[in-house]
Order: sequence, then C-alpha cells, then structure tokens
Amino acid sequence: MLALRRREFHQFQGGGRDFLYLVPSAAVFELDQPGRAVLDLLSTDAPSEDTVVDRLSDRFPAPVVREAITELLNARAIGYEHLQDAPGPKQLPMMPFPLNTIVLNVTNQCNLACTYCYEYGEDKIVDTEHGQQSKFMSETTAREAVDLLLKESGRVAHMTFFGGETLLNFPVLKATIAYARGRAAEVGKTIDFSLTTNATLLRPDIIEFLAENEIGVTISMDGPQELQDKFRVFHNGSGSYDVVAPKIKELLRRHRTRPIGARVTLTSETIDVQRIYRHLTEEFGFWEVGFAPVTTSPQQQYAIGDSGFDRMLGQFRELGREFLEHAVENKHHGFSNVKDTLEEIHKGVSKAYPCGAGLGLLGVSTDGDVAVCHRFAGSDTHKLGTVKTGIDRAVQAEFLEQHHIADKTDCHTCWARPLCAGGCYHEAHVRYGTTRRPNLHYCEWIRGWTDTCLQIYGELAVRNPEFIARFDRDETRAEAVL
Amino acid sequence: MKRTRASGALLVAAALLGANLLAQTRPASEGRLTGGNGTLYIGGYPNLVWIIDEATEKVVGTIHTKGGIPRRLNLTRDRKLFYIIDATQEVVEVVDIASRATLDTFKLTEGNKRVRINSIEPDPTNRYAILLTRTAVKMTDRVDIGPSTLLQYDLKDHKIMRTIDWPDGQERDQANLMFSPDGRLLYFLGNEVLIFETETFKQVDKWDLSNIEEGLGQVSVSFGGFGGLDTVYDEPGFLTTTLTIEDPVQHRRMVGVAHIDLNKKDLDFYTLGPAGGVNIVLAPDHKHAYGLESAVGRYEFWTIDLDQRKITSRAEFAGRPRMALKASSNGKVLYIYQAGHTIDLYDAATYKYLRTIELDGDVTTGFFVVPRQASATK
Amino acid sequence: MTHLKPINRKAHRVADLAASGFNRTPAADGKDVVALQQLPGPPHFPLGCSLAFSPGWEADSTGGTAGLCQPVERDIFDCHLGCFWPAHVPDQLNHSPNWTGSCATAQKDWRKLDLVFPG
Amino acid sequence: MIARGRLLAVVFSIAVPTLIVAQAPPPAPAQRPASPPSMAVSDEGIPVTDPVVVRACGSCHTRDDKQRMTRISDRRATPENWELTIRRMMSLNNVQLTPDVARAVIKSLSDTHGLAPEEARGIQFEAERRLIDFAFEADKDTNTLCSRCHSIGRVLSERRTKDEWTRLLAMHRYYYPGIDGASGGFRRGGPPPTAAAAGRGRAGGDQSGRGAEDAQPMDKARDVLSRSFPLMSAEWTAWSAAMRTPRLAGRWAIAGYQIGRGPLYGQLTIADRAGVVDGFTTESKFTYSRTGETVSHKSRAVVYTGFQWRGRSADTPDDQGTWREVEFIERNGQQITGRWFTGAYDETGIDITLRRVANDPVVSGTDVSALKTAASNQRVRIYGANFPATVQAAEIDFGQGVKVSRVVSASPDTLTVDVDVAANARLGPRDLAFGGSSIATPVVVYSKIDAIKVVPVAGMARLGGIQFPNRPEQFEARGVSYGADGKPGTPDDLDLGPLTARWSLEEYAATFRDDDIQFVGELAQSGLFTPNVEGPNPKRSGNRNNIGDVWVVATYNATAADGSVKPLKGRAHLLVTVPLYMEWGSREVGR
Repeated sequence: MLALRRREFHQFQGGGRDFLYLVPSAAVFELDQPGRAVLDLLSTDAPSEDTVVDRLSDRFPAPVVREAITELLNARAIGYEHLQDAPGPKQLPMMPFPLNTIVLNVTNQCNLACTYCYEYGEDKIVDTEHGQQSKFMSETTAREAVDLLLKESGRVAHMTFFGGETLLNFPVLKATIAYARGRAAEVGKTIDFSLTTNATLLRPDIIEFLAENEIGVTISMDGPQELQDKFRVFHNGSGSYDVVAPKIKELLRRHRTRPIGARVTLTSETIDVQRIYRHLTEEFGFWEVGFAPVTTSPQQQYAIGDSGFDRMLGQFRELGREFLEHAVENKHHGFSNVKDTLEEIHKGVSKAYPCGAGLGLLGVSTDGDVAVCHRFAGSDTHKLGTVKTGIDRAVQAEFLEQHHIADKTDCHTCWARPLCAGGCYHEAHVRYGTTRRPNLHYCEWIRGWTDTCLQIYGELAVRNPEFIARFDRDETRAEAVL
Repeated sequence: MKRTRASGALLVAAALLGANLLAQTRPASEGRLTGGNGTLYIGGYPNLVWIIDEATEKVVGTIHTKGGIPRRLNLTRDRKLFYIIDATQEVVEVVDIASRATLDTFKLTEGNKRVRINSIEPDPTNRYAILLTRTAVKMTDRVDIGPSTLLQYDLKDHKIMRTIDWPDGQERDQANLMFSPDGRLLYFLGNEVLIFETETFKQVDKWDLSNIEEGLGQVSVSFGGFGGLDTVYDEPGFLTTTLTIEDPVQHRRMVGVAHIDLNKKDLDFYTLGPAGGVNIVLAPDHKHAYGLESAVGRYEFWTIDLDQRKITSRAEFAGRPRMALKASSNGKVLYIYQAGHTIDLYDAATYKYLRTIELDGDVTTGFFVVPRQASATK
Repeated sequence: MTHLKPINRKAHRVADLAASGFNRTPAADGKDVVALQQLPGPPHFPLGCSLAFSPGWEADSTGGTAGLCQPVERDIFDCHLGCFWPAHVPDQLNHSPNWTGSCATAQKDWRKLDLVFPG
Repeated sequence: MIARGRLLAVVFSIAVPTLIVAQAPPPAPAQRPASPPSMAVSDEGIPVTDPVVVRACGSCHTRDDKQRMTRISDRRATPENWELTIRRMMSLNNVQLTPDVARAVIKSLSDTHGLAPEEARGIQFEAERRLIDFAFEADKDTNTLCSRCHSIGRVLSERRTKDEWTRLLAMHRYYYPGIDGASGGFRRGGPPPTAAAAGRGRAGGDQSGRGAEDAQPMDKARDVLSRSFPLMSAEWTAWSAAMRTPRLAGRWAIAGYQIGRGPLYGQLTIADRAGVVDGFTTESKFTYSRTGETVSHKSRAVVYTGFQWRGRSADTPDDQGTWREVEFIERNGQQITGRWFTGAYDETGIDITLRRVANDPVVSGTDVSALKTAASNQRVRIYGANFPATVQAAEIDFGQGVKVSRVVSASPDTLTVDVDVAANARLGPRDLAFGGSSIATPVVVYSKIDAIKVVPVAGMARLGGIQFPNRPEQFEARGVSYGADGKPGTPDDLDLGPLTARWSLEEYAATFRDDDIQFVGELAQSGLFTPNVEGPNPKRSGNRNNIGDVWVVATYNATAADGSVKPLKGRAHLLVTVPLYMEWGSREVGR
C-alpha cells in the first residue's frame, strides 16, 4: 500500500480549536478531531491508508477516516511518499510591472541627529554630508517623478514623501501635490499622498494643508520623554520630546481626514512596548502605532541582541492579546503590526519577495535617481534608472531575478516563508553586506511573531469571524478603486 | 404678478365661460360607460384648477388661483379645501372648493430672502400647517442656500410658530407627513415611521417598518405616488399603499399591498409578484388594483384581484411615455393623465380606449378623483 | 470539505479547486469568466446631450428617441416650470417668465413659442 | 430656413435698450436692500487692476487692500465662460453695460483671469463647438452630475478656489430650485442609505473615520472639482508672466478639411487691426481641391489670453459674422490650429491649420490622401506657398517605395505630379518633404480597399425649419485598409480618406414598431442629412414629433484586383432629435 507522509504545514491552536497553516499555499484550515488524529499518526512514521484506518478504528468509523485522508491529500497537507510534489516553478512577475507607490526623498538633510539613524550613522549607504548629492529635491525633479508615476501606474497611484526630515522641503512638497493632482485628473487617474516626519517642523499652516488635502501622516517617535530623548536628539544633543509633543497633539486634534500613525524604533535600551503604546495612544491619541527593531550592524551598542528579541517578542505577544480582546468586541486597537499581519494571513499571501521594493514601490533620491526603495535612494549599486529617463526594465528584471525566494535556499525549509520571504533587503545589506541574503539573525523572532499572529487569527475565526470578513470588504473596496 | 387678477365676483362668470369648452361632448347616451358620479379636479396653466363632473366629463367650473401657476394641489382630508403651492414654490393659497373662492394666501419670501415651500401639511382643524422649506438669500455678490427646515406656521396670524428639529438630527430634503385624525400626533412616514406629539413636537414613539417580520427581509413602504399621498379612499388614520420587500434568502424584490393602521401601529400585507416598473393604484372598492407598466416602447395595463391576490389580466396597449394612472370612482374606467392637456379614458375591463377629455390649458399639477358620496356626507 | 473547514481566502480557493476535481486550469482568479460576458457599455450620447432620464431631452436612457415625450410639446410645461431642462427650455423662474404667455396648450399653439437668447 | 441673421437681430434688440453710458457708476439699484458685507477674498485671489472692470463690476464686487475683488479674483475661465457670467449679470442681476464695455470686460478678464495654454488645449473642443464623445474620466459621478444639463467642457473651462466652487453650486441652487431633486440630482432625496450609518458616520466612531460614502452628490463633486481644478497652477503662473500680444501679422498657408467637401488649401494674410487691443483682420482665399471651387474670406478677430484667437467673418462691412473662428495659437507663433464654423447649431465646420510663410517654400498638403501600391502615374496635386518655378521630380520625397515620375506643372502654390508606387512599397502613412519644408502623413500607401466606414459614427440632427432653426448633419464615407496584417480592428489599420459612395437610410429598430424612417428627413447623395420640420406631426401616431434614430448606410463598389466588383458597406447611427429652445452660443467674444 502507498505510504502517507506529512507535507509542509504549521499546526497551531486558537480559541480552543486546531488549525493548519499550509506551506507554501498559505491556506488556513480548521482541523476537526479525525483530521487531527490522522496528522498526529503521521507525525512519526509513514503508514499506509489502511493502517491509519484500523489504528483509528476505535475512535472514528472507517469512512470518516478515509474521507479525512482524502481531504488532507487534496489540500496537500499530506502526500504519498513516492509522489514528492515538485517545488513550485520560479515565476517572475510579468513585466513591465505597474508602479503602485513612489517614495520621494524630498531632502536628505535632517534637523535631528538620532543616534541610531541608518542614513547618518556608520551604517549609512550614501555619504550625504560630503557627497555630491544635492541637499534638496528641486520642483522639476519632483514633477518628473510625478510624471513617471502616472506613466507607469494603474488607475490608482500613491506618492509618499520621505527624507531626511520631509518638512524641511515643504514648499516643493506642496507644489508637487498640486501638480500631481492636476496631472492625475488630466489622465483620469486617482492619486493619494502620505508623508513621514519627525514632527519638529509642524506649523499650523502645514497642519491645515495636510488636513485640507487629506495627506496620510506617519510620525517617527519612540514614546514617553525619557525613551524619546535617549536617541531622538537635536544636533546639540538636547531631547526633541518637548518640541514635538505639543505639535503632534495639535496635528491629531486638527487633522481628521486620514488616520495618523506613529512609528516607533525599538533599541536595546528602550524595549517597553506596553508603556510606549499606552503613552502614544492615550496621551497623544494616535490612531495606530507600529513598532520596528532598529536596523543596525551587530556591533552598535543600541543593537538588540538575542535576549533583547526574546523580551520584545514577549511584550509583542502581550499587546497582541490586548488587540485580540478589542477585536473580539469589534473595538478599535492601534497595534498595527498585528493588523497588517492578520490581513496578509487572511488573504493567504504567499510572497516571492519580502516587500514591494523594486517591484510596485520605488524610491527617488534628491537628484532624481530611481532606486529599489527610499533606503537605497542615491546609492549607485541599487539604481534602477532616473525619473527623467524612466525605469531601466532590464536592471529591474535582473534585480527581481536574483532576489526571488526560490534562490534563498536557507528559507526553503522554513514554514514562515510565505509571509517573510527573507525579510528587508536593507537590513540584510547592513548586516551581511548584500541584499540577496535572508536575515538569518531574526528568523526565530519572525517565526515566533508569525505563530502568535496565527493564533490570534484562529481565535478571531472562532470568537468573531465578522472582524476577519472586514478585510474582504476593504479588499473589494480597494479593488474597486484599482 | 403676470396679469391683473379678476376680483372674486367675476369668478362665477369665468366659470360659466369655462362650461362651453371644446370637450368632446356626446349626448349622454345610457349605453356609454362612465367613470361614476364623482368629481375630478386638476390644475393647469395659466392659473386655474378645473372641476370636471365625472358623469358628463364636462368642466363644470374653474377655480382661478391668485398665487400664479398652480404646481402642487393638497386636498384636505375632509375634501373641502385645496392648499395650492404655486410654480415658484413661494406662494401658498387656500381655496374653498364648494364656493371656488380663495380663502387665504401667504408667503414667507421677503426682500432678497426667498423661502421656498416644498410641501405643506395642514392639521385637520386647519389651525396651523407644517411647511417643509429652504431659504435662498441673494446677497450683493453671492447667494446663500439655507438648510431644509420644518416650520410650524400659524394659518390665522400668518406667523411662524416654531422650527421643528429633524428626527435624529438628520436633515431631509423631502418629508412625507400625516396628522392623526384628532390632530394630536404627527407621523413622519418612511421605513421608520416616527411619531411626534403636536404640542412641543417631541418624538414620542417610533415604529420600524423595515423589518416587521422575521424572515421577511428589508421592507420599504412607498408613501405618496404622483401628486402626493392618495388618501382619498382611506378612512382617517388608515393608509393603503404599496410596499416592496427584499427577502433575505433569495434576495428577490417583491411588490405587495399594505393596509396600515397608524393608531395601533399594525400593518397587514400580502405580496403580489416581482417588483418592477409597475405603478399600482387602488380601486375605490379596495378589492381591485390597477397597474400601469411603462418601458421604452412597451406599455401595459394590469388588473389585480386583491382578494385572490393575483393578477387577473395584463395586456399591452398603445401608450406613450410620461403617463400616470388613476382609477375612476366606480372603478370601471381608467384615467391616463399627466404631460399635456388631455385625460384619456380606457375601459378598465377590456383596456379599450374610450375617449379623451381635452382641456384648454396644459396640466401642471396632480389629479384628484373624489367619489360623490364621500364628499356629500361631510 | 467537512474535516478541513477553509478559514482564509486562499483556503477557500484551495477548497474550490479540490471540489472541482482539480480539472479546471487555474483561471486567473475568475478573470476569464468576466471577460466572456461582454458587459454592454453605456449607450453613446452626442456631447451636449443631458443624461437625466425620466425621460432625457435629446435621447432617452437607451440612447434612442422612443422614450422621449410624444410629442415634446406635450410636456413643455414640466420642463418650463419645474426647470427640468434649464439649459434647453427657457425657465419660468428666471429667464423668461412669460415665454408661454400666448401658448396655453403647447401642442396646439407651439408656433407662438420663441427662441430665447439668455442675457 | 431661418437665416442666421435673424438671430442676431434679436440680439441687438436686447442689447440696444441698455445703452447707458457706463462711465457714470450705475445708480445703486433701489430695490437692493442692505445686506451683510460680502465676505473677503481667499488669500490666493488674483488682483483686478483694469479700471474698466473695476468700474463695471465694483458696485457689488468689493475690493480689498490688495486690489482683489470678491468672487472675480477667485476664478479663472475661458472667454466664453466669462461671457456667460457677464450676460447673466446683465439679465438676472440687472447690471447695465453697453456692448462695448461688456466686450472690454470679457477681454480684460480673459487676459488676467484666463486659462494657460496647457490647461486650455485639452478642452478646445468646447469653444470650437465640436460634437464629440468626451467624458471627464477622473470622476464618473461628477461627469454624470454636471453633464445632466450642460456639456462637461464648460466645467473643465473653470479654475476656482474651493470656496468659489461652493458658491458656484449655491448659484445653481438659487436660480434652479428643482436642481436638488429629480431634475438635477444635486442632493439625495431621503436620508442617507441607512439612518444608522449616517448617525454612525456623523459621530465619526466608525473604523474608517470618514463617513464620505454617504456625502451628497453635490459635495462629492465640489471636492473633486476643487482638487482637480484649483485656482492657482504652475502653468498659469508661468503663462501669465510670459503672456503678450502675439506678433501674427504676415502671410500664412492654409490647410483645412471640411467633412463632405474634402481638403482645402490657400493663403491668408493677417494684419493688425487699428484701435482694437490684440485685434487682427484677415483676408484669405482658399480652394476646395476636390471641386476647384475658390472661396475668398475676410474676418475680424481678437486674441484673448495671448493664444486664444476668436474671429468672425466680415466679408462685407456690415456682415453679421455668419462664420466664427476659434483657433489656438502655438507658443512659437509659427502654427495656428482650430475650427471655422457656421450654422444655427455651429454644425458646419472646417478644421483649419495655418502655417507661417516667410520666403522659402512651405508644403500644406495634397489633394489625394491614399496611394495604391503597384500603380504608376497616380496624379497628385501638392499645395503650399513659395514653390519655385522649376522643380525636379527628385526634390519631392514621399519616402521609400514611392517615386515621383513626372512633374506635370508647377506654380507658386500648386505642384501637379505623377507618382509611381512600387509593388513592395511598405504600407502605411508617409510624410511629404519638399524644398526644406515637410508635412506629416498627408498620404497613406495601401494595397487594397478592404472596407469603408462612415463618419461621424454617431451623428445628431435636430428638427427645425418652422419656428426654430434645424441642425443638418453631414456624413462622409472613408476607405479603410486592414494594413499589413490584413486583420480588421488592429493598430496597423489605415484610413484611406474620403470616397464617393451611395447613401441610404435604414430603420434602427429600437422598438418593434419603429417607423422613424418615414418621418425623420432626407439623406442626399452628398451625404448631407436634412431633418424634417419640428412640431407635433398629426400624420404620426400620438401626434409625435418627427424624431427618431436611424442607420446611415454608405455603399461603395470596390473593384478588386481581378476586376470583379465587390460592394462594400459601412454605417453610422444618426439621432434625429428635438430642437433647443435656448441659444447659449457666444455672441460677444471676438467682436
């Protein structure tokens, strides 16, 4: 008889039920008792179908077990030993791939001097202080970026303004938005805008402009005063909390047309997720808060070591549980890391690339060089063309060919690869000197966090399926716009 | 206004003049099928409401409106008064039907502030009226359009008594209003019937019609077809109208007839068939309903037996775009009116075209068929 | 699927695929089905045609003339009084209060109506 | 036929009685009661500095310390849109202006508060009164809402601040109260889809934080318009600085095309017009190449905003200006494109291109538009200016595979040549170069006529002739070659230009009992459709008008290679509809 063997999946519990996260299809199934029993039997050896049936005959009738086996076969959770499934073909995205988002580095200057900043610290890729890069993006370059975006995008396009400190070049930002709107109207496309800022330069008229024009705003901030002022300091070393706090509150009070999120950089000395989240949502009123460990080479003293990751993961799990309790009662909770991962789980995303960089998202440097993403803007090694001459499709195809998950052999045995696909190119570049290596230094952390999100997802499927259905509605609305 | 108004005394003379109009008069042979012995009222250009005797189909009198071209006729429950809103939506005129005299005229417009009255609902004792208004102020170099507001207007002293707040703060552009027979309650008719007391106009009750029965699905009751609510045949406090439901299982939309008792807040209904472009009117006997379906190039009459709750006959006829249907007071004739200066008569049984009543001016308002006995008893 | 209950969208697609016996070539998520039904595009209206359709002025909702008033003089008043077609018919409120002064019944004495030059 | 003249007679009767010298400030109209002072101008408003405008409009539009006038400073628009506003001020806001003052105000505001060339180029069809199929793609709902009553082109000719767009909508609702309801659809009748949703949306408690879905149609349109067409734009800032009176005086070569009558070529001289700011006069003579008919034409024009030419024919001193000219002057001042048109509904038009002529040769175009492969001695007439007396065949270049075999005759403005086309000449459009001047794709090389098509593919005619003018529709049959791949509907298909065909009407059976073809009118063998008269037709069921929609069918007998004759057919849809009772066309611009 043909021997049955387990295929790749990750088993987890949620709300008292058993679930399967199948790899690489990223399908999530709820498992009933017979199904669970069959899988448990197959965990150690490779019995034939009949052996499984009679081993379980005391617990389940034969037809039920046979039916469970066929369903598990159909879902590719188990398979016949001799029929190894061939790994999926290495499908490259069709070219030219439509551009969805363009990130403009409107300046590479900053009025802050955060110690852990990847643009200025030792790990910087591009020497902006003494390099020949122009300090501010000119309006013509910004317009050329808009024209490139509208030429290469589908019906909906997104433009994000980044820096240095974005608001240092507010006049160009303002003119670019007006120009982009007019051009988009002419070609019958819709375009929306967002920006990231450290909030030090927010003024009433800027806030008015952001609200009036429905611009999405992300504030880089690390939390309460002593955590914020530890790393986010001015050039003279003084903390930025007292400067930014009143301005952020004014922004949150006045700008109602788009949800405003905070982005927190966690370092070895500031891992206090609960307190930071409490401070930013209750003290300030941010709609969402996203946390990210600092991108750095290992020898920096603020780099999070292995013990730091464990502590961080524990705190993430705690805040994740709080998110779950809110979600069960359909109440809003601002922990965006969970929400984003839940959305990807629900859609069954199986990624060939860790993010949209070089694919649907591109970065533009102050001189108009087009790069894989804003973190590489200005570096020659990751240049994909210029806004004037457009995207060099050959270079882009080559980049996508080299960074495909199929070529990251270390990932081929990891069950979290559909969601991680090797992690951020920039972090791999900073850590290993090449964008092509997966970020092996945080695999344990990624798997731990993904498992937590899967458990939250499972529990929600049991206790409040309506919350999950909401991702479908957003999807259809998003698709309607596309 | 456009033309000098004739004083009241001349009205009677004008009425006589109107008698020998170009009506296709035929000797009242006994074999002729007529719509019954009611009275027909319809307003038209330039400033009059025709009164037509249903039996002889001849104009037996005209009411000359002072306020200008009549645009909306609002027949009071007791069938004795018309509240007429003119074409500029700014002038309201109260006319006594029997004497055909204008009892009262008022408007809220003054100086550069125009107040447009979209609809009016007098209380049963004609002491005050609820007006649905919107102001439009012309300033030196711009105009300012106000929100849609509900006013309680004192008809005797010609002054605004109060502004009524919109239920749940939700401004509406149209409002279907109806007083309870004793005038103590005001109903906001809609999928959620809101009930207000008329002392301080506070909401006292709510009746959600949209899901009146488990499994029935989403219900939407239609209040007011052409020319406002056709309450001529309903006894006070009751409403017979059509409703559409969308059942939650198959999501099919069905049209039905509902008999509503606003007092006891209960509604009994039955469905007729798939909802579509059918405009259904009730025959006076409440045992039949007649339907007019118009699609581009295809027009159909329907007859529906309300007791057996099914369509007894349906046939195409040579119609035209822009038609509206009314059943005659004896239910034997169907009137097709609207757009133009004609009212066509069709035999309700065979849908055969009978004849046409021609008027000497184009129709600009709704059409009222008032049976004789109802108006005689009051 | 009774033992494996699909939860996320990918699971539903896997279940559908399994239910259909894996014989269907993987349609690009149903796009080919949509392409087959040629959704009728909106009817074409020459510029300057207005699009409100109960009925329209130049054309009815199907792009033809069968749904227009028969004849248009029959309904001149609704356009004149209700300002239903303010760009096509002189409106009674502003531009020409007595445009129909000598034309009580449009179907009979439409010849007395005049072309109006606003302003 | 109502002569166009009659229309203008009516105009004068209206304008004349208002002849009050505008210098004295119009007496404050008695019946305007004191009203709250008009609100201030937005901070980005454009100042009004022309004393004529200030005097004409100053009684209601107050000026602030920065010389900005309320409403006026917050708007930019095309000359036609400014004229509509000024005519509304005179007809509905009892402003008294003499025609000359009105024209001066239109000219001044179009220059200081106009559109830049980049903004105006895409919507020239509005001013050129072309009947085309255009929709504002960026927002379907706004397009539907605004084009219920007037063309969307009029909306796209506006630039306003957000407040000014709001005030424009308020004006609509003041003059047309019905616009909120069924006739205009500005507002949804009842409460939003679900009262609960509105409550939730209003309280802002819902997840998305934006209750936008249940906003009223007019508010949604205002937001789209104020974001897509704000007052200030980089193009206007640049153009308003660079704008000046264009130097147009001199000789120009005309290349034009009139549907139904084919191409026309000629010469035109522009001269400055004394006493009129940015005024010009033209004198021209052109010939229809198909019939040889020669037309001489004079016109007076004014240029608005430095590039918008608006002219009126002035063949005799008191000419009513039956022909109007709307043209777009390219920034380099070397080329002008546009449309000359006439007719009660501006339906008869010539697409015009003018190229400046110095002393070296200028090629304007050719009389034939298609050359057959493997055929010799095809007679082609080339039109232009400054052609030398003697011309060598080799100097005329149609590209590879096409050789000029003989120069039959040469004159300063016409060259007649015979052309041989090789059997293997590549199919497709060809440029023509001669004497240092070239013209893009005047001719197309084709192998055989595969089909014919009828243009315009959706025509419209309006009944008329008794009380209201009618609108005829001119159709034209054009040859089609499927190009190298031989498959229809592919990008390499070729338009072979006009050809003479037999014309007929066919019933477009929208309903089973359609009888339109008996009533709508006649289609002449020239392709010109003349509609029937307006008014109820007693001979038609239900007294209906003579409206209807029909197919216009063209049949052409193509002789195939083997001599056999194959009839080719093409058709177009024709809507014969009711007249317009209001004439909104521009009457003052260009006078």
